[in-house]
Amino acid sequence: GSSDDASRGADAPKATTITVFAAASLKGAFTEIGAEFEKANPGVTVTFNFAGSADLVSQIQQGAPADVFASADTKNMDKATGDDLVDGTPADFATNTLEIATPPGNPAKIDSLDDLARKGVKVVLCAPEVPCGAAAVGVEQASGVDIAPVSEEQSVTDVLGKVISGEADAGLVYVTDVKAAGDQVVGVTFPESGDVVNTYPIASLAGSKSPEAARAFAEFVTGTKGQAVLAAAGFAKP
Amino acid sequence: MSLSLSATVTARDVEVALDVEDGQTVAVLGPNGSGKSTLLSVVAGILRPDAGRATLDGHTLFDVAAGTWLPPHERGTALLAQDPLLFPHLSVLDNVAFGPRSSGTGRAASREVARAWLDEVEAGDLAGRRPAGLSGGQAQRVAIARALAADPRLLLLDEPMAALDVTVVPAMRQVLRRVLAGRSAVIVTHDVLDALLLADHVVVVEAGRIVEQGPTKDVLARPRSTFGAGIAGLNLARGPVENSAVRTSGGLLVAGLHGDRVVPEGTAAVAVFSPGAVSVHRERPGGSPRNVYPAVVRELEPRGSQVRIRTDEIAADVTVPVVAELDLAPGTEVFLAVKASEVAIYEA
Amino acid sequence: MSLSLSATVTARDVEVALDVEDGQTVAVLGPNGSGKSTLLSVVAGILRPDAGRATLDGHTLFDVAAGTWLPPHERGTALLAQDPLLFPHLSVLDNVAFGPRSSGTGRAASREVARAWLDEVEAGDLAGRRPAGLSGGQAQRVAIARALAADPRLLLLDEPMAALDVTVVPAMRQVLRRVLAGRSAVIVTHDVLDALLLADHVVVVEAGRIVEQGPTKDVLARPRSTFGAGIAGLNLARGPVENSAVRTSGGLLVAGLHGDRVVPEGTAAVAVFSPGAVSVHRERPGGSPRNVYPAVVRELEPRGSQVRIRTDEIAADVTVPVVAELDLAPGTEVFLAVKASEVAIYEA
Amino acid sequence: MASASWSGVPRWVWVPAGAGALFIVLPLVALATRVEWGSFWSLITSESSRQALLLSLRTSGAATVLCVVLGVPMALVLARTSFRGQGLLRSLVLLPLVLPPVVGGIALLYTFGRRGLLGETMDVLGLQIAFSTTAVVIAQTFVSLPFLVVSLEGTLRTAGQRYEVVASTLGARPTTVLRRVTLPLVLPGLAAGAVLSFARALGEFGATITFAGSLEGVTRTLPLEIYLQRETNPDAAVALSLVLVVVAVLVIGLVRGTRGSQP
Amino acid sequence: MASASWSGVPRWVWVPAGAGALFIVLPLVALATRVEWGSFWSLITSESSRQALLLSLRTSGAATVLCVVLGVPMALVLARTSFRGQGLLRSLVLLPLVLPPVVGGIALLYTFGRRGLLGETMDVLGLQIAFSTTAVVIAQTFVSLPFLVVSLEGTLRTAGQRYEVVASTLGARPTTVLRRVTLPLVLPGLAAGAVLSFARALGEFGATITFAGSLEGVTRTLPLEIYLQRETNPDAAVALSLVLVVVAVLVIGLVRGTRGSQP
Ligand SMILES: Nc1ncnc2c1ncn2[C@@H]1O[C@H](COP(=O)(O)OP(=O)(O)OP(=O)(O)O)[C@@H](O)[C@H]1O
Ligand SMILES: Nc1ncnc2c1ncn2[C@@H]1O[C@H](COP(=O)(O)OP(=O)(O)OP(=O)(O)O)[C@@H](O)[C@H]1O
Ligand code: MOO
Ligand SMILES: [Mg+2]
Ligand SMILES: [Mg+2]
Repeated sequence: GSSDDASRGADAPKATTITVFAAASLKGAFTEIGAEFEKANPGVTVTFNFAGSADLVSQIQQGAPADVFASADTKNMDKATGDDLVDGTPADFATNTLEIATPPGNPAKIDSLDDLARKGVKVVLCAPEVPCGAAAVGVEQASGVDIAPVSEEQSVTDVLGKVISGEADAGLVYVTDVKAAGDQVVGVTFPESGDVVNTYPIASLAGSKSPEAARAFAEFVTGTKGQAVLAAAGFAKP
Repeated sequence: MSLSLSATVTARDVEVALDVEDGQTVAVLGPNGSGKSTLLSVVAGILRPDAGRATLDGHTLFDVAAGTWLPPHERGTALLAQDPLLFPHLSVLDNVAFGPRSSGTGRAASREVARAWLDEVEAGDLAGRRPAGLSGGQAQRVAIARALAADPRLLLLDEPMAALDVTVVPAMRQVLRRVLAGRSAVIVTHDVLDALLLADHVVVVEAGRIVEQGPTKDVLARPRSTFGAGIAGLNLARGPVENSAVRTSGGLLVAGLHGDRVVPEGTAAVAVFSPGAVSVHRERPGGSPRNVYPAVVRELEPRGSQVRIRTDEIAADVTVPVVAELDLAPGTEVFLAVKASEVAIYEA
Repeated sequence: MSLSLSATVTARDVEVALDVEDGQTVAVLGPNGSGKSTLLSVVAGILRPDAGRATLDGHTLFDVAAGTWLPPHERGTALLAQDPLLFPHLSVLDNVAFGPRSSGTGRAASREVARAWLDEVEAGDLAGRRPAGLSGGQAQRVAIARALAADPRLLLLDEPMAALDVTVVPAMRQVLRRVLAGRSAVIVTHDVLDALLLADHVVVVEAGRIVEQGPTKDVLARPRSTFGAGIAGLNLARGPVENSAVRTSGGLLVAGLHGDRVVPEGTAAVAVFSPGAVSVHRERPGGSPRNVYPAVVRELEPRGSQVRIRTDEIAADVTVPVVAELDLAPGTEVFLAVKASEVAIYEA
Repeated sequence: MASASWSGVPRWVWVPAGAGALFIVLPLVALATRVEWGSFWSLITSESSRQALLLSLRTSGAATVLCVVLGVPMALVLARTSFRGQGLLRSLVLLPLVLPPVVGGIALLYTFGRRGLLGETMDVLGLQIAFSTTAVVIAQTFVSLPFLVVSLEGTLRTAGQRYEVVASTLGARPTTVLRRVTLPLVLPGLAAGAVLSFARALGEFGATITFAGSLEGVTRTLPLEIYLQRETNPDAAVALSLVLVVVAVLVIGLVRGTRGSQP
Repeated sequence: MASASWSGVPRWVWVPAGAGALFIVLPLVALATRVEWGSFWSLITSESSRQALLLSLRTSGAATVLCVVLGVPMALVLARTSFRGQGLLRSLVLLPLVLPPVVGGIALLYTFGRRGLLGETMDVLGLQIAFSTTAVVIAQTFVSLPFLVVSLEGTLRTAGQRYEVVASTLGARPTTVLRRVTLPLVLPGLAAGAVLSFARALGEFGATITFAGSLEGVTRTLPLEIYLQRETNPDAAVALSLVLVVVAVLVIGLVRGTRGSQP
């Protein structure tokens, strides 16, 4: 990739590539925002590294060539700011809440959070160690519903995988995941979800070789175009 | 327990028929690749022939036409090959006890049987050893005991002494001589001495076909085929009788002694004499021998302490110092002499 | 190109010293495991001795005391073993060209050399073939050409004919006889005939030590050690002279012909005679032979067309029909007869 | 003719060989340097670590047994018989060796899952595999089986059939031959294969998480625990990784030891 | 003495062998049944799929070259020399075979990462490996190298040194022996090892995502793409999995074919 940069840099001084490290749950929205941003900023190319937020932080800590970091939670962004990896202060750009995902047809007839505590219902959650799991724990505490999951998955993707395949009767994932999965799952909203709101912060990074483009991207995400795409994907405003 | 076999293995161009009478040991002789091992494999049931049938003691082993095929373990034919192939993970005793145990005999009783057979082959003291620690001769003794302990109706031996050191072969031959006495067996061998000492009957196989068979002494003492003579290591001249001698197609006249019956003039006869009876000279010898032939040395071939000198028609065996003294080499012109008293002439 | 070697390999209990003069072929004879291959490995540089030194044509091959050690590829000694080991991925021509190419000669020139050597061993027509398609004899011919094409100062041959079919050995021996003439070489062999036809000098190794050496004819015709006689396949009786005959420690009196110099009475002497000169009888023979001894057959040992009858002191070679006729077996009591004219007596 | 004093390896070969060895060994050293030795013991003996380790040992043991039960017959059939399509079958059997475990997990889900190929049949039979320890064993067996089959097939071919033929002519029926001759003869190869399978099962991650999920004490094996701990407690993850490395080295050393004792 | 007409395999052995074969083959069939054949072609030729497949082929190829460059000398040293600690070294070299790839990825990060063992040295030299395509190649090489070393060491030992000794007495220096005799002789084994390494590299997931990240066109190989697609586009994930399976079968078939041509 670097030789491409060099050659492009030679004949068009404005040509730059920025790499955005974004939480896996942002994949759909950010891919689209990236395209919009490229359209709005000719000569700038955006590439993405989607993975779990914790993975992303440790990769940035290990010197990954990241220009922008969009985390799915504040905890992981704090790790990055704590290590002075961030350029300026992070800005919150979206929030996300949990929703129940069930296989098409909702075979276990799940209507509410309480149904997840019903005996014989196979529920998968994220493990408390990962952000979506922490959120699930928050919901349980807030609502007083005690869910006994059959599995505490390592990421949202794994939860969704079990629901889509029909292996689990229900899983707790983000609203945006339900949307992204289309007709592979049926979402069931529940009022208690509002008690735990996951905030997504974004920041350009200190190690960026193109700090201006990086800042521009972060601003683009918080700007109107970016917010519109995020809203379409199911994210709420911070 | 008598065997009657006829079998064709097309892929190997082998087509043989063989009978072994009860208690008889048959030696199968023949050059490399002539089909000796193939014959045993068919009898043992590890190779399926394309045609033929075999019965052992009245039981059908296989009958290709009828589609009958007994698997090896139901045939009662134990096979012993060149390599003793003792099971390396079992003690000598348990190796020998393998056959009885496989036929359902209990552990203790099987070991009893095994011990008896080990004693029989003079290997009783090896019972507790591991096969890896045995010499070639010891291992082959144990393998013989193991084959016999399986109480086979027919014992099949495929060159059982070919891999042994020459120093242990005589003792092993003694053991075989004892255990084969009165037992139905087929022994494949390259070695005429095995045939002589161990077998009642000899079968000569060549290129997949049986070319000569009969009682051992007859075949070896009075071979009628060039091949038979070759096995017995003899010179054989063939042709009509002329002046009491045999006139070969090469023109030699071989004088000799006629047996009980004098072969009439003009009748086809063979003159047989040992290469050891042929003396080699650089100049034409004077004196008694009536048969003296000029010849050119074609090949020298070491045979133990002897060297076989091959010429176009006659072979002579001489000792090493003689070769050195006469400076014999391929191409040397020599005179070969055989006393008539060393030549036997009989009807072909 | 003369070799001078002295080497000790402690782990194998081998300690030998050997000289090969320019253009001389030395045959190394000896029983299994006596250290023959070890000797060649040390010279070739694939085994490091614990002590000793060797020079080839003035260049030091190794000198353990001085810490000198030339790797195999810098020695100029080509090694040819029992197995031809032709490189399976190269054509016959490229196999032979391997040596020249390794020494830096160009591709075309190397092939030129290779072609010449292939012709020399009468294998020119095989040039384009793959080694896999060759018979054992053809492959060994090519291997000889390959070794010679490397232009070695010393050729080392380790039983080059041991793995060959007996039928191709004579022709191969002819080839070796031609290429070894006038070349410095060491040939290990089990076969006395090789020594006789190929070597100027013979070295006998036993248990890691050289026990006898000298010009080939001398060692084979007039062996002075029991072992030397064994190699030549001769009976050897040792003892003081008594009435012109040799009295052995076993009590036998062996009469014979004295050579140019009559051995004085009482002097230590050896009586040498061939097993082929010994006749075997079931009853005491009448007539001429002065040497007649009663004996018990201990072993029968087949030797090609002959059977060697071993008794406690004397061995006799007889033909197979004789064994059959006399019904010889271990334990049989026999009389052995040797004409005095067949026995050579000389000082020990 | 090989001798101790002639290795024939050009000296420069040691340079890339050393580089290669460093390339594999350095990361392991790096891992070891990151271990917080002060808290090492408490990290690897925490309740969740202990549960994960125990579960891993139990499931890997069960998977190894399953590998032996299925793999020995498979190796026998591949080594001792020939039939049309054997080559293709052998390729397929090797597949889990090179398939990304996540894909393997997906495939298992499509087979044994509730809506999988066999799912309904098994539902009817009252068998519920998903999210159970059984699922972990199945995932581990799926990825480990080729190790056993491949190494045992090689051993069987090398051993040849000569002893088996002898045993049968001594009157032993095929099952007796298998039990008393074939299996004892290939025991070192079988042990080596079993130990490799065990090690592979111990390290299995992708197929397990995809197919069996991750619940403490039920399906969360050591590799899953390591992955999870990485998020919140990297020290524990590193310590547990080191435990896995040590177990794997011991296990491989064991194989080599067994093999070494065979000439 | 083996003959076509005596297999000696008890008939009941076919039952567990068949069960084992089904156990591996059924999941692959299940995977195939889930493929949306109508859109198969468009799914596997989408821009991101194409990029991932190309990246996978490129990096796996590079990793295979690296495996050969490092692995051949390692196999030579292991097979042809002996020194203290060789046994331990061999165990260590085998480790990536059984280590969970994620742990391998962590270890690589601790070695080549910016804060890793070699990171600062390399930073000074201006080398940034982590999260580049180079990192993918390194991760793949790390997990694939043992396949090449193990299979080649076996081949070298089986081949023995006899031809090498002959070549050296014919005047060939060690490097010439290596180039003109040793390597040509073990070529089938080397090819088999290289192809296995290639297949393993193609399937590598855990070490890559941990050590190299998942950047489209740079580090997002086919297995990572499958993992990512699973959430939003399961059809594409299944289709790509099938592509991987087919490539792997072809590749393994190739190895077997090469081996089969050797007696
Ligand atoms: N397994 C086999 N497959 C195909 N052909 C074979 C096989 N074994 C032997 N043959 C061929 O069958 C023929 C007979 O071989 P067989 O082994 O029976 O000969 P033999 O008389 O035992 O020879 P030898 O004295 O060398 O043991 C030969 O042409 C041989 O090449
Ligand atoms: N590679 C080896 N390692 C250790 N000892 C060996 C090795 N090769 C041979 N020996 C031993 O060294 C001694 C000499 O063996 P060597 O091979 O030189 O004998 P040889 O005369 O060539 O025998 P043969 O006629 O059987 O070829 C023997 O005791 C043998 O056991
Ligand atoms: O940061 Mo995530 O998308 O909840 O693992
Ligand atoms: Mg045979
Ligand atoms: Mg030798």
